[in-house]
Amino acid sequence: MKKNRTLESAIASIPSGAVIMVGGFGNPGTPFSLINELLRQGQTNLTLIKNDANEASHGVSRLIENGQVRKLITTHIGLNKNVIDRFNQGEIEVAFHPQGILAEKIRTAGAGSFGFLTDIGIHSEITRPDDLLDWQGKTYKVEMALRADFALIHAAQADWLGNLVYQGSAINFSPLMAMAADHVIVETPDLGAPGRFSPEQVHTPGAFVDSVVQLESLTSDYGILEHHVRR
Amino acid sequence: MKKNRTLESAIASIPSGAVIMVGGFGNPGTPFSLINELLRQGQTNLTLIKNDANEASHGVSRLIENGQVRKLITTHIGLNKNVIDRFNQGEIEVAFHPQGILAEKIRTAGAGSFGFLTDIGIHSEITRPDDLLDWQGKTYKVEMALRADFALIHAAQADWLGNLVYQGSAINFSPLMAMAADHVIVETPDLGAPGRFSPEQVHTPGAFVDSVVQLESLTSDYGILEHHVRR
Amino acid sequence: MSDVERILRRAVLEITPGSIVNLGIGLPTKVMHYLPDDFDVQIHSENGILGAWKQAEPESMDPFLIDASGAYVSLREGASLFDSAVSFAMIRRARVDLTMIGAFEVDAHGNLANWKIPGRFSPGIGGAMELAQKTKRIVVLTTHTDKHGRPKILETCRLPLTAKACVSRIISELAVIDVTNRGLVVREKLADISDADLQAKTEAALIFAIESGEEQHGE
Amino acid sequence: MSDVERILRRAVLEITPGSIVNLGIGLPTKVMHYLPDDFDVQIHSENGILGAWKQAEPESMDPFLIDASGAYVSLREGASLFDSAVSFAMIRRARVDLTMIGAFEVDAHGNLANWKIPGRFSPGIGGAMELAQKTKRIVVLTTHTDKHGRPKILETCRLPLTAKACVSRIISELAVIDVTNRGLVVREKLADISDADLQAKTEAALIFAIESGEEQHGE
Repeated sequence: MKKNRTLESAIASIPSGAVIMVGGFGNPGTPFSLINELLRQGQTNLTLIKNDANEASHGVSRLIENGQVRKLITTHIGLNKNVIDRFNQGEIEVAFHPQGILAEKIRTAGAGSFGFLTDIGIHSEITRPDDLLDWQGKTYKVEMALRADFALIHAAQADWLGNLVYQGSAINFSPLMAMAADHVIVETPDLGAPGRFSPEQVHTPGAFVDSVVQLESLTSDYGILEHHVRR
Repeated sequence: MKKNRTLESAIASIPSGAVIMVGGFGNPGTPFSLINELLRQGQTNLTLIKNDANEASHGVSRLIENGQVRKLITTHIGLNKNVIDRFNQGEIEVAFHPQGILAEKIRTAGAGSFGFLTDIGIHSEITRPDDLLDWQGKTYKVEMALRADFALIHAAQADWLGNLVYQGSAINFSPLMAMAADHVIVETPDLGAPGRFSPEQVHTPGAFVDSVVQLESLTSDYGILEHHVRR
Repeated sequence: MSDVERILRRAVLEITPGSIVNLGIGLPTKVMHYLPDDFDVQIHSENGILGAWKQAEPESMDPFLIDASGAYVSLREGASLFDSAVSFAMIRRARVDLTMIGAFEVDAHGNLANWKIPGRFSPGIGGAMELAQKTKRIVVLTTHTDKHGRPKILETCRLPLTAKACVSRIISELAVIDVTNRGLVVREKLADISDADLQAKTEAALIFAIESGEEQHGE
Repeated sequence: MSDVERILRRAVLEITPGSIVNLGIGLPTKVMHYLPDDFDVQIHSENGILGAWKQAEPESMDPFLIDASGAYVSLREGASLFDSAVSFAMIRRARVDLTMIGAFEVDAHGNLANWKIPGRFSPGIGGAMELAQKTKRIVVLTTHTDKHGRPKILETCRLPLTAKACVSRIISELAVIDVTNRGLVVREKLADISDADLQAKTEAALIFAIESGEEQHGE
């Protein structure tokens, strides 16, 4: 069954108020074209789940700057002054998690489980007494699973069945989010017929993917960022 | 740092009484050569964790038939009359888990977590009242992480750093076990220099692997089993 | 046509084109061989395959590629292979559309027992519990009675359950029966068995609602 | 030699050949550029890289390959790329041998504070908490005092902690200090600073135990 969709129709399936996971760590893996279409269509009151807020005026930062985002669930927004300012001014709610805990909360939902027991941060201020569980003689922190209505994913390559292959450091949260969201929308510059991948080398099996959008080209966001070049 | 070891020295690091995870689902992924060396060296009182007990007189079934195994943690032993008999005669302790729960218990240990919340089997006889947790208004079953001292893994290909690539349906539990055991021993018929794999296509990163044994050839167990050929 | 063949041929009609289907050990795995070669379906096998397909000829059989029953399989174009955690994530996240599964007992509430006969047969749970509990649609393939002629379709299961209220439909060699809020509803039956005879072979009460024009079972 | 350069050159000596090392954002990421090109080490970056290496020339830079600080990196032979769950599994399972990390404050108990200054700086936690809590060995790279000249090596941290009792060693531009059960032990110091002057720049009490023949810091 072909999962090909147009950019417009794929994003039009997202209502205002949706909870949306967005792949990517910094630029690599950020689905800039899907995000830009969401900006154009203007859905509001969104909850976004993403490792970071991208750089100012790029990616999800544009959605936040445009007032479309109610809440951001993330690990670190230190590289983005625009989002830090909006957070400090109380214009957006931000929930922070340790990076591996955010990954694991998403992965737990993706595995169809409801929570997990950890000791990360158990002696830090991020842990409240309500989070603690005494179980079989030991104390754990309970971290609950984090699901979403939609996931927006960038893949280097895909096929019509939704099988995905990622590239470089662009894997990061994407395979986890593809498992954890009810409706998974993928952008890729390279969409082909089933049979193009070695079956062992598929990163995300098509079963987890609902819509695949073929891009004519990558956005300019995927150029080299001069301030990350060492001099 | 080269992780190459001889078959004999790699297995000699395992003491009697060890808890050992063994990769493989049926034949594919079963590390027959490592198992046969464990049979030869004769360590006893072992706890094995494996999806199944292999077929009678093959793989881990040989260790069980030879009296080296105290306990088997598994999902299904229905294809192995020898092990069923030993279980029924009380000569070996067997703990059964639903297959995906066994995988997830191992994966939870591999992720450095301690347990997870599920609803699988919550209304069945495999769940005791002690397993249930009321948390934030809902009832879950707590499944605890399952770790091991050693994991025995078969990889189709490896490099000296311990990067592994699996083949066919031989992936199954192996990447999970490689993360969950303190000392991971790999057999492979195809060991080469670092740089042979595309970095995105490594299934198990070398960080999780301690010893790699190059096989001169696969054991005869890896021939086609006539009773699984459709007529 | 044997009873088994009749069940398998009817089972094929349950598969929606484009869907993802898991075929349980026993009768269900045999359904694959009744599918047309170009049928648009992805067979999921819980040992880590999406896109399993019919066994190749012996000379090109891959010893590293089996399904969950141990049988050698091949792969379709677009297949993917993955670890057991991902495989069961797919199941628990309900990305498998349909599971066909065998039964020791199935009952009027859709309860399924297929993993244990206390004191006689307890080889383990395998993947059945998660498939039964989490797949969107469960269709049981079973002979209508056991080898002693005793009903397998009961008012209430007596064996330990695999999962509660999970079964949508039962296909036997005699009938196609839906589990509904009203009870078990017979949708199709063999032309040469009477309602009374079918009820006599079934412990649970049956509601007969065979629509005219609907495909008759066993044709 | 600048203070920063002195810290980085000393930091290189902490890396055992054959080990897996994570370099935190800030000072630590710069350590990579002081490593000999043939040095046997695998650099872990928590965004999913084992085997990250020095940035390529602009013409061959890969826009899809950055480290956790956002800087473009290259890969060594034998590198692997993986998702964030696997990356942090590697950390929590203590498969990372050494983490070099920056600090706002570090104290005599090995406590580390480097993620939040309430009311002034709270950009999030990133990967620091798990790295600090779970890596086998944590070495803090920090200037000895802040830009106002106030000590950063304290008796007890005042800022919210990243992790408790996690630091093994502190490397500043003035000294190399070990966290021990007895307290902070100075192993190396600049030849031209007196014990009293070093203590004056440090809030925590220092124990001086510089072994003769041991490499002097800053050479």
